[in-house]
Amino acid sequence: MMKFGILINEGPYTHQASDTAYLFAKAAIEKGHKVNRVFFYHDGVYNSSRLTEPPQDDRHIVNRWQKLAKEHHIDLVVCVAAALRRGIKDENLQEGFRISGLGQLIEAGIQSDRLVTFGD
Amino acid sequence: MMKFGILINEGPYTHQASDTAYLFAKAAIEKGHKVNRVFFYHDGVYNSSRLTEPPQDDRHIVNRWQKLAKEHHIDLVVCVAAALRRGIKDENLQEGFRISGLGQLIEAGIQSDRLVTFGD
Amino acid sequence: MSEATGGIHMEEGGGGKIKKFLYLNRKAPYGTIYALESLEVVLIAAAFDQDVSLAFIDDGVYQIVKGQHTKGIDVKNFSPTFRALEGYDIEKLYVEKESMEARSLKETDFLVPVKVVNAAEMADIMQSQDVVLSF
Amino acid sequence: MSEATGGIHMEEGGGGKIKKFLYLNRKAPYGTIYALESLEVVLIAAAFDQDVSLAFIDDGVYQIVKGQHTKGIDVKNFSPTFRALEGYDIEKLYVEKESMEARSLKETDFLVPVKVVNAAEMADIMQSQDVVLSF
Amino acid sequence: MLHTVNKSPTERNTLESCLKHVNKGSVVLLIEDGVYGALKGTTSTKMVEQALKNFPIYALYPDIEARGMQDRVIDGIKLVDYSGFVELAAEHSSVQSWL
Amino acid sequence: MLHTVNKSPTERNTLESCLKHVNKGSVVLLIEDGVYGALKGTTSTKMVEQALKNFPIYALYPDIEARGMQDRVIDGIKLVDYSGFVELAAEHSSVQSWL
Repeated sequence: MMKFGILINEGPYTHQASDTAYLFAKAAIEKGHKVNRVFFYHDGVYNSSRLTEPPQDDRHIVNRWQKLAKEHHIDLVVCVAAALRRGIKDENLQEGFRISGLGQLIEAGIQSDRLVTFGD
Repeated sequence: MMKFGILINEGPYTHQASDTAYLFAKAAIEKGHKVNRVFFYHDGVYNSSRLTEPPQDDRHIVNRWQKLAKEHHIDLVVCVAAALRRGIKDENLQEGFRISGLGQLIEAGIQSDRLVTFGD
Repeated sequence: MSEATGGIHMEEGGGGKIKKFLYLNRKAPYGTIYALESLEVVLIAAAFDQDVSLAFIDDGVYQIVKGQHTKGIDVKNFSPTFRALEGYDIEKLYVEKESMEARSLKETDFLVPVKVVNAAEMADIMQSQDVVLSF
Repeated sequence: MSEATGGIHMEEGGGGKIKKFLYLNRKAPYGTIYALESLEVVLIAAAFDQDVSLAFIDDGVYQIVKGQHTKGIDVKNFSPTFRALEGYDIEKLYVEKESMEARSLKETDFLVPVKVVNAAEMADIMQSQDVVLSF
Repeated sequence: MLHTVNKSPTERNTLESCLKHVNKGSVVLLIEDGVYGALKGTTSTKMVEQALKNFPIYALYPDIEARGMQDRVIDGIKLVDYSGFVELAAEHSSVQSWL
Repeated sequence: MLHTVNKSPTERNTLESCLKHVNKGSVVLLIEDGVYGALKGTTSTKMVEQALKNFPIYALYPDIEARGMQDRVIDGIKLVDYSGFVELAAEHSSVQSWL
């Protein structure tokens, strides 16, 4: 059993990064590994917006992270500095995500067996 | 005197696109041209979030568009389809922007003398 | 893939003048959303009576390749939509020969009928447009 | 460029084990924000007692070039911050020789003292890390 | 270590740069648009075939299938699914994403 | 027509592709990270100098200055500010952005 930390640098839908990260995390959990934290940085912070409303026949990237995190106790952390300059605040943050500092990313690097980055 | 339409495909801060578009629009107006519409597509829709809060020593990209538009009667249009899947709605839309359909982009192409695209 | 034209009056929008619009596609599908959202624009553009062309160069040629199956990445497969363009009277699809050759792609690999042109011809097509939209 | 570490307890975060962190920079400054936000991570990282290195390869070498004046584009010039790294005890800055040569850059063009290494040495540096963060 | 590449080699220099930095014992995994680097008959094929002599290269099959490239993969490139991606990440001591 | 390029030629194929599609009477303007294409002594310099024989190439000076490249511009590349960018856009019948 391994502990994986995940860093996501891009927003949902625009880049495949968040999709790949999600399918990686799901596969890791199915294999008996643990995903302890997903850290959202750069445009990655947009993955946490509760106002996201994709077309009905499309995947809901935000809610899918929320559900996976709830079921498997994943800590979903949104970088406060990146979020502020991009208009993500508690006001539009989806439940299940939390806003915190970059220290949480370094901590994920220290405490995980592997830190895997997904971006552009 | 020329009428310029502008298309912005990327979000604020992450890519320089919105900065360049703004400085282009400002220069065009200073030279006596008209900017009739700025259309925000793809991640460009994030330029309209009223929750945006950059560091104090940084430019405020959203409010800067709002101000320029107000002073020079520029129509700031945010694509509804792109906005919905990225969590931009009336709820977090900055005053001075409006959400509408892609037809407004085609219309800008028809009615402007030049349509200039800024993106990634 | 359906959306109102934004409530504008077509007559007013068209204003009588027909312009040549080129939609330039240089990016591969799925890694980014540009290809899909570009196609959304093209479908809306069909409602306006303008002269519409699509150009596929560089990695953009990958957008119209047959046999795309996106179930495994859980992303919507939008490639069949290219087949719908004909029904919207959008029939000028130009693909650059040099871009195809660099990727070993043949005309039979594409989902839709296209016109294959070389780089010099593509430059002429670009030059003759009133509006070029690139994503 | 200042931010809390997110309220975690350093002792707990460190947990006694020192890991080797590499911050890999491959992108030019200003066209995108990655260079600036990468530097923000590095400054926070300094507060944790880990073994920190920075690598500049490909267009990333442009980040640390002297003489950046950003007034004309109305974007914050963050390059002086590289000079502050020494004060945070971050002194291992590796720049790849091949990337410099492809751009006619010399060591004297850089804002800060760096160690120039070739691609093979850079590969060894990458290989020896516990965590590689790329932006 | 595991190197991942997610960019098309006909658009960016990412794959080329990655391949110059792979040491013995390391492997490369092509994902997202990076899977275009796994194809036969392209302008980057020769570079990739040369690299294959020195270290293993994998490609994420769901990404290949999404792009309709399933019949074009270079012989010798190993195909994996997300579960295989996780295994590669677990087997190697670190993961470097070439963004 | 006016072609704009905003990508570094040492990262992407954008400039190379653009230069192959410029007709007589058209011009190229390098902006944002595209200004790295205006520099002397890089791996793309020769390609740009060759292109300069066939059509004018401009570069946006504020972007060059931001990147500290003011002393490295190829002779023959014309420097403009945002006002000059507007003029180029107005002078030519259309603008094509190479994204």
